[in-house]
Amino acid sequence: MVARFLATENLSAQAAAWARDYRLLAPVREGQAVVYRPWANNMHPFLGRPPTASPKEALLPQTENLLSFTYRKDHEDLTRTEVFLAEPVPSEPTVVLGLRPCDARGRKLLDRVFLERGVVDPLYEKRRKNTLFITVACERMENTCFCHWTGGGPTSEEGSDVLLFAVAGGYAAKALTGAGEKLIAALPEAGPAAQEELAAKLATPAEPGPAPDLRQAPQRFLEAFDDMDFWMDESARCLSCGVCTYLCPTCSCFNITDENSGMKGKRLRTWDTCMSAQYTLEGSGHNPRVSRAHRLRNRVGHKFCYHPREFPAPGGEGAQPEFSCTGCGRCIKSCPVSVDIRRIVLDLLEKGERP
Amino acid sequence: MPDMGRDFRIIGFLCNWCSYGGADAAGVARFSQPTDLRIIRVPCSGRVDPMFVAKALLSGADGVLVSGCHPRDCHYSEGNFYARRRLEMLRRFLPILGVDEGRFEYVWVSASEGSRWRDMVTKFTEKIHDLGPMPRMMEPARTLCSLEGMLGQSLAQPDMASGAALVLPDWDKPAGSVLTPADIAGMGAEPGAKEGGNG
Amino acid sequence: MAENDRMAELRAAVLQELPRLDFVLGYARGFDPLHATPITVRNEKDAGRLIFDPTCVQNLATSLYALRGKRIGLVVKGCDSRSVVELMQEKLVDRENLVIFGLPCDGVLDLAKVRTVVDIARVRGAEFTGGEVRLLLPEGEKVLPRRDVLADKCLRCRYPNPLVADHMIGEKIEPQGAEDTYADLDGFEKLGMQERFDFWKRQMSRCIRCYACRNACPLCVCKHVCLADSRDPHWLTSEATLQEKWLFQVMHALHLAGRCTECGECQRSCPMGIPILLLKRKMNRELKEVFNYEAGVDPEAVPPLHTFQMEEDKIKDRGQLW
Amino acid sequence: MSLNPYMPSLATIIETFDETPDIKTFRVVLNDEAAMRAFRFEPGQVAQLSVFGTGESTFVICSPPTRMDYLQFSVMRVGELTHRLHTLREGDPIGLRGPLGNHFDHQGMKGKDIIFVGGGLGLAPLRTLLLYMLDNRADYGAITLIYGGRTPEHLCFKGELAEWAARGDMRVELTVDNPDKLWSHRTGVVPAVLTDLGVSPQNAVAVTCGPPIMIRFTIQALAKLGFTDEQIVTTLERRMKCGVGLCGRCNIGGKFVCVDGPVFTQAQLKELPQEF
Repeated sequence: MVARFLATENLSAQAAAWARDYRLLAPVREGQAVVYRPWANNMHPFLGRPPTASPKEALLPQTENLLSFTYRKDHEDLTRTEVFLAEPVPSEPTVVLGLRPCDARGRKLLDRVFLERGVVDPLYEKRRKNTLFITVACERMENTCFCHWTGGGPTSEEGSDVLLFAVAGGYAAKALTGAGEKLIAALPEAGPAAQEELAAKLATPAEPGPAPDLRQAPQRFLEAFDDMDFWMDESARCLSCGVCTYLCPTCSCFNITDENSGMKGKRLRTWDTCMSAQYTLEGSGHNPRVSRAHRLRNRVGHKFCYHPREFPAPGGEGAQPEFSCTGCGRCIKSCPVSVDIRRIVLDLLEKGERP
Repeated sequence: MPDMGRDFRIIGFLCNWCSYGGADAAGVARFSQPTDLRIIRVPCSGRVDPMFVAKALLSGADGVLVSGCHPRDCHYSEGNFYARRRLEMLRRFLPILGVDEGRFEYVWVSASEGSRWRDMVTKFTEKIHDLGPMPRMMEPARTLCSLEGMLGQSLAQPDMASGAALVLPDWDKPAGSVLTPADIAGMGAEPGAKEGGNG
Repeated sequence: MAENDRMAELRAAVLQELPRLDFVLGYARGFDPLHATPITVRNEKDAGRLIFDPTCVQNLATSLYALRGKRIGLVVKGCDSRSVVELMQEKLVDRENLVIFGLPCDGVLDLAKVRTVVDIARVRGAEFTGGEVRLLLPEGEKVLPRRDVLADKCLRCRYPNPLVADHMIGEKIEPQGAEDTYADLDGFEKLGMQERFDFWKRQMSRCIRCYACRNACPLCVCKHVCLADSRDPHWLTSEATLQEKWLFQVMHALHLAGRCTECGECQRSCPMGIPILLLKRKMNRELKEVFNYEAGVDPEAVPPLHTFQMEEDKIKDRGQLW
Repeated sequence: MSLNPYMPSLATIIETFDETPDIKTFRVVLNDEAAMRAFRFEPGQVAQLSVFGTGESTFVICSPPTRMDYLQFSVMRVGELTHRLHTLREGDPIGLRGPLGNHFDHQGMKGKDIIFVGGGLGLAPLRTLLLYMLDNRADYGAITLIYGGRTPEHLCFKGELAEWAARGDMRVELTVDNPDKLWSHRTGVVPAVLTDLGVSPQNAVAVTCGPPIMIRFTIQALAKLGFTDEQIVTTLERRMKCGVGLCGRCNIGGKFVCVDGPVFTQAQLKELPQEF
């Protein structure tokens, strides 16, 4: 497959070209944040840093309509009503630009939930088929990055349609899927210099450094499950806000609520966070996860124990399991109180080794 | 009464004991009044949570008028004294949101002041007509606002606020290069961000 | 060395109080030299991890209300102590169950500002001396003038010394800031109404409704029974629209009227960098003007919206104005 | 029918009546007659009932699959949706999504003695299995129902309790914590009755449902009587939204109560992280 070349000065023009055929979500700088925005004229896509939020929004919008309903009064007997339901409109084809390899891997983990585990979610499925990822390979690791702990890497190809590598004057674009190839078909082939630089980059990828052996993590988690003092200490700083879960590329929990005005309304699906006490609060007032400690435990457990125990390790028996975490580090970087999920996992491992 | 064209949406929160009676008196006296006002009766002006006003203004009202008993006449002795403090702070707060403080007013009208009520409603309605429709969050932005140099440094967005030089580990530019506010302006709606600054 | 002495003093004081307490909330080093993270100190080993420097940005008083009923110790800076005072004013904290370790503070970092000059992910070490912040980067040392990277609230700080403390650790500091000039507000208010409205529209469009602003607020004591989550009354819908996001910020500011001590945790915690403290500063400025009141300074003071005067000095009768 | 798993079928309430001061029973049919005829479920499965504009909540289908004139639900008034549901009357439209979740292993229970132990509204999931067994009476051994409530007024399905007691082919033991003057049955908590009766674990299965505290003590009492963990079956409750294992909240460890449950044996529960 030939690498194509996208010159930095052509980035906006190329983005505009994509935006003609697709809904293009491109990262732009706004203050301290880098956010995905639907394409608008004069926009400057910013590929210099990982976006603040993951591109999950493209596949699983923060709120979406599951159905609409309308009540109609019976004119014969005004105390009687009839209800009519309507299905949501299908999604439009979308291209997401400027995500990172860790984010692209998140797509696989979302697939596990919405396509593979049991019931197929048709809304997600449609969006999933309709969405292409143009990923930027990472040149270096930030100090919150740990993609290599969970089976990824700064140039991991998993989940992407096109992978961009920074080279002199722009990007070498490598198509990874047929759809990705079509996306970059109009770009010129990369020149010899760019080809060479790309080859060099692929030959000696950014070295992420050593990663701890996490094979015991699921087991260690279960061993520590009932040690509430441990979880209390790990979670004492937690504010129970939704930063970690909302920015996460793999967190997929949602709430379903009805919103109505007058005789019409919608049933909405909205991102939810397991860090909130209301997440598991039952009508009776009983709450199985009553404290921050319980809730943080669930988040760590889901990512590093429940998910890996449900799905086979990609490397076969005895290999490192698949975690429901891509190591993007957003939950660490944006946490107001610097809760570090890496530290919690390491504490679990250390705790397990103590006699 | 002057013809003010189409109706705007004005919400009135009226206390049960004085102002609702005042409005009723105006009606019984068959005073001619503007028809923009929708009245919601509350037990006391002290019942009016400033959030009632904020929610009304942000959800489709063009103006909100609160009216209660005159100070010292409150049916519950003190309700309107508390209301006065809260509503005054709300009035002073609204402009930071980009909501003209004229869109909200609180007055005292007793049950016998039918003609005073008529005057209040007429004047307030005229004021809202002068201000025009309330801007809406759901509409696209109307202004192109240059953020550069306009805000103090304190908005935790020094790059945006002061146009200060921003050195980023950025592949879009050679290492150590300077990003201008134009790079940062980001959203398509902000081409107004000026070049340069002190960068 | 003086710094080491101060930490020794803090640890000694913490260890002395620990037997009577469930734990002490303090700061430890976070995942990098520019981040601190709150810890629960239960024993001598934990106490050894305590730090105090300009990276200790969090306001630990935020946890106080949730920990009500426990006997805890709390490490506070001057600004944090105002939150404690305000909680005392509102009788939301049991002072007798609380041991306060007060540390005079000459300012904390605003990482947003540091980020504009260096890539903080590459900082390998940090030292804070006098007027300088020395950052160790792979390519060498970078020295920044301290004032350039301090949080704005520190530049105008008038309460560097905790207002309540059972143990005052270290020398008291002369306040740096003069009276708050609200230059930022003045700057913002040069905009017309429509421009201001549009400014917020753009800012709020980044909001992800994570409610970090609310949960980081030491005075937002309702937390998970917040009106924002309530279905009855149904103030906010679950739609992620500007309307709902914005109404929440208005609600937050209104519910903090006369209570906010401007610790700035709401804005600092926002992952999307939305300048929401501006709203609270506006309210505080007006409160100061009308009631000459500042929240969280005097434990005995009655918050202005909890009381009234028959004749208000600075509130004109609106009915007479037009 | 829609392939969208979130899309409820439209249904109509055909009958409602009060069980206790805060529990109401609803009989529901799908508007689409063909869909109603084709509706298949197993005892113990649940369904989501929608009141459009208020929301959706999960309830066990407490009528048995052997009696398909309607689907029956008994609902306690506790939260937003159940309050709204209690205001509905015959003829009102609702939405129904189901059947969802797993079910009682009635095949595996064939030929065995069955002990039902219920408290309060916990009788609802037991009722569907009990009626199924009564409709296939020859397949099962002795059937015992031990049922309790706070007061006689708080017992559900009162009319049926009398009917079942009058049948010759099952035993019914009723108990309340606070009897009134007319009460002629036992007084005391359900686990104590269980111990009193000295129920034999020999070739038996105990199926229990009720308030969490009752379940806990019932399981202890059953264990003392010699029941193994595999012989004790219970159902769990969790806050649920999607009902199809996607929305996340009803997990206990890696299991989702909405798809892997609500029916679990005590042996299965012991395998899970203890988070109830």
